[in-house]
Amino acid sequence: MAEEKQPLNREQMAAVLAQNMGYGWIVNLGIGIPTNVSNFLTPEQEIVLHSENGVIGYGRLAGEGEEDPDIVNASATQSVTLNPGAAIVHHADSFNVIRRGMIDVTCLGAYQVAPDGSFANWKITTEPWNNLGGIGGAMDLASSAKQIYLAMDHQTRDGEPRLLEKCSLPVTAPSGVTLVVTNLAVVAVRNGKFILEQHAPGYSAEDIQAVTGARLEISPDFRRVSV
Amino acid sequence: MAEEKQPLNREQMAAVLAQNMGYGWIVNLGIGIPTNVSNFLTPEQEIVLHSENGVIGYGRLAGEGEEDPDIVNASATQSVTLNPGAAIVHHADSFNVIRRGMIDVTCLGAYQVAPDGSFANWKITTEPWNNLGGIGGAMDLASSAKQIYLAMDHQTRDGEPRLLEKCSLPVTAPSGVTLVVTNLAVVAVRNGKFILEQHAPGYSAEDIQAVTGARLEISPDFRRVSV
Amino acid sequence: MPRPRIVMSMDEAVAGFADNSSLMIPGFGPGQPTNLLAALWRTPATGLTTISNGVGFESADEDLKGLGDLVMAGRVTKVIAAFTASTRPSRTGTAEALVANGTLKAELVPQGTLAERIRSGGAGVPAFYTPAGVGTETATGKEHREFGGRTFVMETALFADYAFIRAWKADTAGNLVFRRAARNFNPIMATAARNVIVEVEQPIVEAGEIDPDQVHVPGIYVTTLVRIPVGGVLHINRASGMAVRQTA
Amino acid sequence: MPRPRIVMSMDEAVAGFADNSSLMIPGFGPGQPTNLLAALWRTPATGLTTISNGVGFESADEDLKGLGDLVMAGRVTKVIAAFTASTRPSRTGTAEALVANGTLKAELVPQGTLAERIRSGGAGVPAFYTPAGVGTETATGKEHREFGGRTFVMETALFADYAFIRAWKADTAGNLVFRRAARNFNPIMATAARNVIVEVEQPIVEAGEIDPDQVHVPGIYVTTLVRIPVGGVLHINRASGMAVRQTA
Repeated sequence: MAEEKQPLNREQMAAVLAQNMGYGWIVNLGIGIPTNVSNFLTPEQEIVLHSENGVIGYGRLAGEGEEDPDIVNASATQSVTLNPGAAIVHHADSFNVIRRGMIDVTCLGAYQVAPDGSFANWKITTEPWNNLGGIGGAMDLASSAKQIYLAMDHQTRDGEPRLLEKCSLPVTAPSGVTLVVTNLAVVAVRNGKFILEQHAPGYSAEDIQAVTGARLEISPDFRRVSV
Repeated sequence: MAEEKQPLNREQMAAVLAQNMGYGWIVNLGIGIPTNVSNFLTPEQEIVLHSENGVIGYGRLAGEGEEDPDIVNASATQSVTLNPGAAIVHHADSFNVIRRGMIDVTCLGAYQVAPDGSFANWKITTEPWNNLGGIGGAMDLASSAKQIYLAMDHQTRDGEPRLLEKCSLPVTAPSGVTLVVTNLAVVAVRNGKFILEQHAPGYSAEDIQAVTGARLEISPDFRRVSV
Repeated sequence: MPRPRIVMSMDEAVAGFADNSSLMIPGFGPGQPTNLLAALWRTPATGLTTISNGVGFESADEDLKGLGDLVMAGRVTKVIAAFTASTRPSRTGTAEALVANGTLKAELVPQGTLAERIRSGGAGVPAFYTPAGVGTETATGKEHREFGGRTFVMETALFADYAFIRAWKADTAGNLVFRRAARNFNPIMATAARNVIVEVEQPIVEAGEIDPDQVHVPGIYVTTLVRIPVGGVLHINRASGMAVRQTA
Repeated sequence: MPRPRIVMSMDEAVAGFADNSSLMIPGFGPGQPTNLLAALWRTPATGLTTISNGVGFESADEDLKGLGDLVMAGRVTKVIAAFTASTRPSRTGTAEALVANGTLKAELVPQGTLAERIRSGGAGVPAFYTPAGVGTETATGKEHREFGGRTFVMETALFADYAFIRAWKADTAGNLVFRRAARNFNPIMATAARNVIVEVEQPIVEAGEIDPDQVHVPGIYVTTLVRIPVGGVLHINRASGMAVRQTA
């Protein structure tokens, strides 16, 4: 009997991202689902979390009573804890870490992604360039991190696909995405293709392809997420 | 009866430089005679001494028993004291202070100077550009400080003039010198002219002009140095 | 420069702020010069060009009036920021309408480019190259250039008439120390403005009491120091949204 | 990157140093990685490109063998420095002869430009503009450009295979703290090399024992830590010219 369809929630998506971190990586977590990743990393992974605001080596979100008003992650509002060995630098030095290419992976939220590794996450209209939007550090991160992981809902609220043959919104970077974690699937982005690696409980490859705006190649290792 | 001719020694030249510092100036002292200036500044002048190596707010040369091996001036070997309120920055940040134009005056040694404010202090030959020499921070300082004061002997050891209509050695900067203190004279550099302001004890304007390779205009206020 | 002046109130610190000035405003969550901004709100200053991470929103609390309020009151001519508009449709409206009707100019800059442009302004470096934004709308019209087979865009330095700074500690020589993530844009903005006005959380100590090795901003950059007085805003409690105030 | 490895000897720290590597060497008086350089001297490494403030002179003391000795032994192919030759005619001869006969290349760089090129290498900035050297021989052949009516030259970033660093304190996460003017080029060179090997004056402490606000170089940049052992060189007594050694 087929398992009941159960999309991943935000914490589960963050947990999947955490599973895809290598030992000792330097990782930047963007606003949204990614900032939750810090709660799912294990000490054995020896991950160093880097934040745009210059906090290097932070840990999980601060619990009640643990909040220090001066220690926040990339959201600028979520309090986090510092791990032993943390260091603080100023904003320019923080982006030096990024621009030099030291970030092994940046995890970002996104509106759209395409098989060429391009993605869009800073502007919700296709109006001509009008200098309005919220870029934050996403473009710096996307242009210089070794990999880009995205966390996003598989479809818009209106049911439109977000995984597309080509982004229709202005892109944040023309390439670089290697992994997309959605509420329905885990999709690798390799050699100009979307490769469907994992599915949320109860979803078949056909279910996922039906709500995807680009062709999905099914991985030989296609399996249910384990979170 | 004429006073006996008495050229200024290095300490006296440093003292003259110190007299020409304005209240609250940020001052960089180069290797040689200039580093001695720190011993002649008064607390009332509220001068902040800046060194290329990132020491901001140092004081006089360290006396015996006062030397800290980690606190040196631009010579990289002379130990100096720190004034209350001193701060240390790294080498790039130190040159940011210079490049931004915050140095009110840089005091440098020199081989040659001309009335256009150009000077030479980094290379003793006119051989074609061969990438040999000792520039140190002089070019950065010369290009960005508000004023350049030079301290130098009036003549070479061979008796050749060092104040010339045009530098024959490769220049450190094509302009910017405003004051030249030599063992014989204090010469202002203004509007493309050398203006003879002060003389060492016993030296007449004619004596000084005779060993100078450019025309000296005599200041209406021409007088004996007071050090 | 002589030592910074030390004044006793925020209003005194911002007195004489000239119309049509440019102003750097640090802060990324913590590290915002909240009290100086509220004092600026109380002056008639207008025609501002601001440089900040984001533009922010309006506040009903007079003590928390900030950039969002100045923008909405039409006192800002141009914003240079990494967030010039909300990415959430539900919150759209802050500055967008003003930009649409031409009363506000916006310059949207990737955050790392923004930081490096500020740092360059403080470093006497007029321009530099960065890979950020290549292949996107933000690189539109910018000069592109290859180095080592990779494409970069040229970006130019930012320098302002004023910087408002929030420090944790300061001494009478103007040396500043920041705490944790409240550091963010503060050290670089403090080097990239002609007038650097600093609100300080802790009592201002005598020169010599801060270890020279631990200074984050040398005092030569600082024009004015003012300690946050009793009742002044230290930070915002994120749970309640209420101001946490200086008590002693 | 995982935490830096901590080794017990200088020889172990530099083991495997590859021929034809580029190497950053800090120091401006204090702050030189004396012990690592002496250990490098003991390896067969050759064909070096070095980046440092000056080239220095030879030393008779095996424990003080450094860049000057490597240069004179023909083990350096190129020096990039603000002092490539002595300005004193009486001391001419160190590297000049090697340059003259073509066995050594030299690149003479104004000191602030050198610092900024290193900092840019660590910042992922491939090139920038500076006013230093405009109108002099050092700007020969460089691209000139006007910004705001003033002329600047373009300079490119430096990045090396190795940096040898001298720190005052370090923790097991690799965080570094420097003391006074021994800081100089150390923090920027530590960000601008693939392999960052650090000799440390004080005992290496546990991660967490250095206040995050007082770290000068975040540990993520550091590859290898080695404490200066008993008998190792701490600094040179300037009066006697003798090495002052680690005693405990």
